[in-house]
Amino acid sequence: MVHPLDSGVSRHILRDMIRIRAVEEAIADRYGEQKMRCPTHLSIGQEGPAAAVGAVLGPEDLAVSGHRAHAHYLAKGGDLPAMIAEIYGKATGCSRGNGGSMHLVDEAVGFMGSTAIVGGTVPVGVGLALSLAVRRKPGLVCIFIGDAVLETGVFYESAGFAAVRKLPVLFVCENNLYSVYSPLEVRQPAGRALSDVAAAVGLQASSGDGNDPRAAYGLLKSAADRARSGDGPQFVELATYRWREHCGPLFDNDLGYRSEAEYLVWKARDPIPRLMQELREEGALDPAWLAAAEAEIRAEIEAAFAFAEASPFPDPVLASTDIYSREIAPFP
Amino acid sequence: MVHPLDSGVSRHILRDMIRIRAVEEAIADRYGEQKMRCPTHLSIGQEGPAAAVGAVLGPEDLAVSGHRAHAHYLAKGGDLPAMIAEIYGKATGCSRGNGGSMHLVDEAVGFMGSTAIVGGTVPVGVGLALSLAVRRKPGLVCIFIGDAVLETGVFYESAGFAAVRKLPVLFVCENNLYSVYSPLEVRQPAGRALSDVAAAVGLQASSGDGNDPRAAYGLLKSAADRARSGDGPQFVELATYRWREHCGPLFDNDLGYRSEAEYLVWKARDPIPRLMQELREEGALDPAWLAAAEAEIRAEIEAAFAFAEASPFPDPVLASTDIYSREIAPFP
Amino acid sequence: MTYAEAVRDALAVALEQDPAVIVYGLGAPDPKGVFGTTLGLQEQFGADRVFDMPTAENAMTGVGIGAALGGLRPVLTHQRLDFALLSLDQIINNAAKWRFMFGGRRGVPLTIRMILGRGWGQGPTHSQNLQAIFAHIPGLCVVSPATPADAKGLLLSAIFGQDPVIFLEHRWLHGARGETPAGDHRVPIGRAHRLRQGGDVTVVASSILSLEALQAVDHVALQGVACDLIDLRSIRPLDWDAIESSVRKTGRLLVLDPGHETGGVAGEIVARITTRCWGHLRAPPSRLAMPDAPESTSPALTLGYHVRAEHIAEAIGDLVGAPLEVSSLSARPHPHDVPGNDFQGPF
Amino acid sequence: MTYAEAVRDALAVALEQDPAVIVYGLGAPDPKGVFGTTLGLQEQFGADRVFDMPTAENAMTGVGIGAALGGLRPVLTHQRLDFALLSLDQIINNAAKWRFMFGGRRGVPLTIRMILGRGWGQGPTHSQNLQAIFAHIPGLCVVSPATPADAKGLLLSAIFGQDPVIFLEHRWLHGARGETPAGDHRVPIGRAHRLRQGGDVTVVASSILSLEALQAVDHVALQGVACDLIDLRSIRPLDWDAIESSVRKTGRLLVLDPGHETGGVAGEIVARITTRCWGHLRAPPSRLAMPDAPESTSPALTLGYHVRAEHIAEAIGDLVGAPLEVSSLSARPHPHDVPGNDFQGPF
Ligand SMILES: Cc1ncc(C[n+]2csc(CCOP(=O)(O)OP(=O)(O)O)c2C)c(N)n1
Ligand SMILES: Cc1ncc(C[n+]2csc(CCOP(=O)(O)OP(=O)(O)O)c2C)c(N)n1
Ligand SMILES: [Mg+2]
Ligand SMILES: [Mg+2]
Repeated sequence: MVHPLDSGVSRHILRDMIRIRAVEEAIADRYGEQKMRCPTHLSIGQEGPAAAVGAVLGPEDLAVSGHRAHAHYLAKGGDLPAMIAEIYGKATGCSRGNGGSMHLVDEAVGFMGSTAIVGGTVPVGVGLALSLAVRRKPGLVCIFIGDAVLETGVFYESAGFAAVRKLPVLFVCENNLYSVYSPLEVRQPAGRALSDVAAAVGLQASSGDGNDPRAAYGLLKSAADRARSGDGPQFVELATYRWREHCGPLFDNDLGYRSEAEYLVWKARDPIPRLMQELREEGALDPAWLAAAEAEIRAEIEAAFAFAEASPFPDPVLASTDIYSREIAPFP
Repeated sequence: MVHPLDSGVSRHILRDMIRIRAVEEAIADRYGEQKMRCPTHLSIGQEGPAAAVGAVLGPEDLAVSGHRAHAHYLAKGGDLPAMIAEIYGKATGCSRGNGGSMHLVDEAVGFMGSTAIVGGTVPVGVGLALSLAVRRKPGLVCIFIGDAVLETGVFYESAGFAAVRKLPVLFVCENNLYSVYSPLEVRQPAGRALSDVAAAVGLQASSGDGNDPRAAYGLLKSAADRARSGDGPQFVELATYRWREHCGPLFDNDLGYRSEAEYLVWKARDPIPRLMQELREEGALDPAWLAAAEAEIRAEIEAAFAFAEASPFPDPVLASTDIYSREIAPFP
Repeated sequence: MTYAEAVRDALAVALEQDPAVIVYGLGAPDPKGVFGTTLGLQEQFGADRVFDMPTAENAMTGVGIGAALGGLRPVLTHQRLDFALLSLDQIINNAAKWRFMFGGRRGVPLTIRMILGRGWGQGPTHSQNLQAIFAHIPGLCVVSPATPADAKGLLLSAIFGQDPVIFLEHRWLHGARGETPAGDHRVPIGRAHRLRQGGDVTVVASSILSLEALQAVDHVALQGVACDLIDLRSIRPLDWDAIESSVRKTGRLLVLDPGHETGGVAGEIVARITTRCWGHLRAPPSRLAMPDAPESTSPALTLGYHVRAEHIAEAIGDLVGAPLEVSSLSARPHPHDVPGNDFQGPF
Repeated sequence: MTYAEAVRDALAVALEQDPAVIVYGLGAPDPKGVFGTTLGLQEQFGADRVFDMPTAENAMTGVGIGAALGGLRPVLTHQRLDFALLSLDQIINNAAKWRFMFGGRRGVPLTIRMILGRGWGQGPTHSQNLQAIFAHIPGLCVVSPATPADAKGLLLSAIFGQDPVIFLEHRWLHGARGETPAGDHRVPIGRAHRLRQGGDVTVVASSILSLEALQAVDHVALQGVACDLIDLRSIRPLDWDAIESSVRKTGRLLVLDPGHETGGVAGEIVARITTRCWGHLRAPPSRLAMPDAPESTSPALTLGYHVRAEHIAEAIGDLVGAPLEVSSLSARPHPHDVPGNDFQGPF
């Protein structure tokens, strides 16, 4: 039985998921050392959507994201050592230590920024798409959002404008059912599917299982193709689940805001072993390749942490010169 | 041929439309005198929705509105002399002269306020509905909006919350195709019906012809009944058209942002002669009643302007004491 | 009790006392209860009156305004002031102006709690104290209590008042302890509190800087410099009389500001007091505020960012023209970017 | 040319010169062209680059930020500053901080025009000059030109700079005339302009108050009082050197502020100059600002609301301790609530 998706792409997705998980677990393992001194939101359990998007986007495509952005940054090709150094608050961080986990950027690979205000980068992504349209450049802008973003006014305003101008935007909504400790039903009307709302406001919308990353890839690829060919903005909702606490390295099912049973159901839907198993059954997974990939990833992560640890802290003087351009600064 | 709507209600609607039109025309006629010194948005041509709403709402119902609110204020039973005095900036105005045409209030009849920021009273209306729910009071809150409000984020945020809490809200959207000089297509995605958007975000929605006020009444009445019986928030879109310039007393089709032909089509759909004619055909319009109503209205308007003209201006001291309650004021 | 417990206590007293009081905000009924300040309130008072909300800050502020006009006394909580920037339209155009623009008959008794972040990498969008914005708006009250008792007393005054109140609550104060009167304890909005009395220098502070100032003032007192320490408690209205009468006595003014320096509240105080107390000033008034820069996430860059006791003591020394020993104030039992050793993240 | 024409001219020059420039806002291509400031630009430069937008101020500000990051130089227009309050999240949390929070590598060259309303019953929500809010935010530039030449020159500097700029444009200045250089005329952001020279009093003004001040300063000059009149042009960064060197000479400072007094920009200037020029001041510095109240719609209540030439002349007299003749300044050829007799509403 051969899966319609090219096995090279499938392995790319698998490798990305493994890599993202390993990075996040390394952060979780070391967070207690108190050297990563900033709020940190991990994507363990929900690597599927990011990895699938990573396989769909090309180098000319851009992306923005929110507070839970490690996976997106990495899937888009962001520099791993610079990300870890950023979480350490080091001068070699991708934001020179000013932004931390919640403010990642790597323009060299089109990751244009993630910020910590829910919905805050949504219009920024639409504006980037406007710049592509006005400058007649190829590509699209991927805007990563969580389910809570469909509560923010700025999402609707931005989606409306993107639709009016038929901009090349791909919204990727990771619906993990929660916003911090709050389930969907205390935040959004009962029976309102996120993708239906998106469709009604003028986006072409679809939805699927984010923990089946090859299925997600299919939805995303079609949507991206439509966006690139001038069909206007797209919206793909992907169901997934965060395993650990909203912010920080621990598990928190003991708090009671969601049930252990629910968590176990989702854990059983772990996208990584699932895809691994599928590829194995399809005869598309060479154990040697997998072992090598895992070893490479381990080494890469070790090196990234070593880099972060060894890097200097930023010079305090920067804190006051990073604010304006040289024509304006220093503000007297 | 008897119309299903009670003829008393029909005449109530007709009288309200005639009255609103007459008030607005009196304002337009006198605006050039330069005694009404504030931005003033008239509803001439689009009296249908307001009059129909007026017939649906009861005294325990509340209402809020936006910049074009004269018709809504009057239909809800607002005090006419106080409104005219307000436009004159007089101490006897409903907002003591501080608010002018764009900030009307008459809490005695449940008209809780109209303000000039597009979308600004939408969440206020939802909050009023929340207060009804928490205090277990009967009634609903009618939120008058224009088509442009469906571009504002705050509309979506408010509608979502109203739906989550199933609040007794009735959105009445007067879709007059324009926002100032801008037609719908430069502001909202092509093919996106306002009522479809409203339905998707969690409101029960319907749409109809606002210039057929009896049909509008039917839609509004059903929606209001649903809201009152705990079915949650409702949305009724009513197509209509403003005849004069966006702000001010004149006609402005010469500017070219809309065509004279379009205007003439809508003028032919004038809701007042239409309903008059229908009632006449149904034998439900006594010419003596109509003549008396028109005379009463004329007299009432004359008296209102005389009252406004004769009223004193507010005491300058008020401008600095109206800001805080007595416990806090005067701010040093 | 702690400051967080005092806030919770005020909410419980208000909810108990008046069925019109409602409490809502992101996470209001969550298992951690907004740093403990809302713990158990939903269980006690029901989901009708204590509830979560969508991430929709502007609308939910307008909802509070409408609810207040409908006879309720709503308390809205933002886990960071930074999120409330989404709601400045409703705060400035509606809440602050409702009384005025409808002729002065009634105001909007809406209380908006905003928690101020600091340290542990809160960074540029989770640590702003933009009190100056609110303090500039006619129609708003702004309070920023430093102690549990004032937190409770000002919160109850806000809830049961007739005006919109911005209630600024510093995350680092949540664990601070202090005597707190039981029951319906009120502290009037607009009245400062003199924490120390002395004739040499007037020190004006608020929020967490009142605690830093206490340390500094007590430290320099041992070196013979006696300060009036005025804890503002309210930022708008501001207790001008308290500052003025102190400055007429001391002739020296130091104002501490937990917000950015340029255009901050301290500048307003310096400007007004200079004009009013011109003949009494013996030295140029001075201020200590945050730099005109966002807070960085890097702990290396927050080290010198916040005003601390040692800076205050040094500034007092400058004002009296005597070099004082201040370095012993710099020693802290825990890293500079956390309120205490028990704080280990993640936010 | 008029101020409105100068704004339009700057936009046309920018659009002509650089294909990256885009101009948008509610009504940008409408038949009246935002009080004439955008007239014909869509016809000339195409609907791709000059366009209308939805009533969605927060998103459209974020769109401008993204467009700027994508290499464009966007100019967004709000017909009133009051509407921009919906977008303070994007302005403060994103535009102002982008450079800082991503490590200082690049900023957001976004220009946001905000028109300031006044009179003809603009009232509480169409007349706010909240420049103090923007001037408090690290990362923003704020300019408020008084003349057509400065409007053009500052707008071009804003558009072609590397930072977000709030461009404050007073509705009553649109009709004001003045010599305006042709072509790509730039006025540097952060530099004040001395409009009159004199040794007795330093008068600091901006926007429409610079014109009122000119009348007052010329009027008192005939009575022997010579003022330095400094037109700030930029509110942030602010030209501290220009004020300081003037005050060192005159020893007297009067600051005019078109915003509310408490927490306004004038207070910041008084505070900083007091501290810096302590030994040079011969009288307490003073300021004239709007009252701490919204503008009423009623013409009866706007009569004493705005700072006018006669108030300025009187304040100058107070500073020099000499009663001056000021009443002749009060005579105006038109009602107080319109910029001229040709203005007959409706907005
Ligand atoms: C405007 C705003 N309000 C509130 C918050 C606090 N907050 C941080 S993350 C978060 C949850 C967002 O949920 P979702 O979008 O579903 O993303 P998830 O965390 O589930 O990945 C909230 C409410 C914020 N950062 N910004
Ligand atoms: C937030 C905001 N943005 C812009 C404006 C300017 N404005 C005043 S009325 C109006 C048009 C609103 O159109 P619509 O809601 O369709 O109502 P209509 O005027 O057609 O009755 C606009 C954009 C405003 N008042 N508030
Ligand atoms: Mg989520
Ligand atoms: Mg309309």
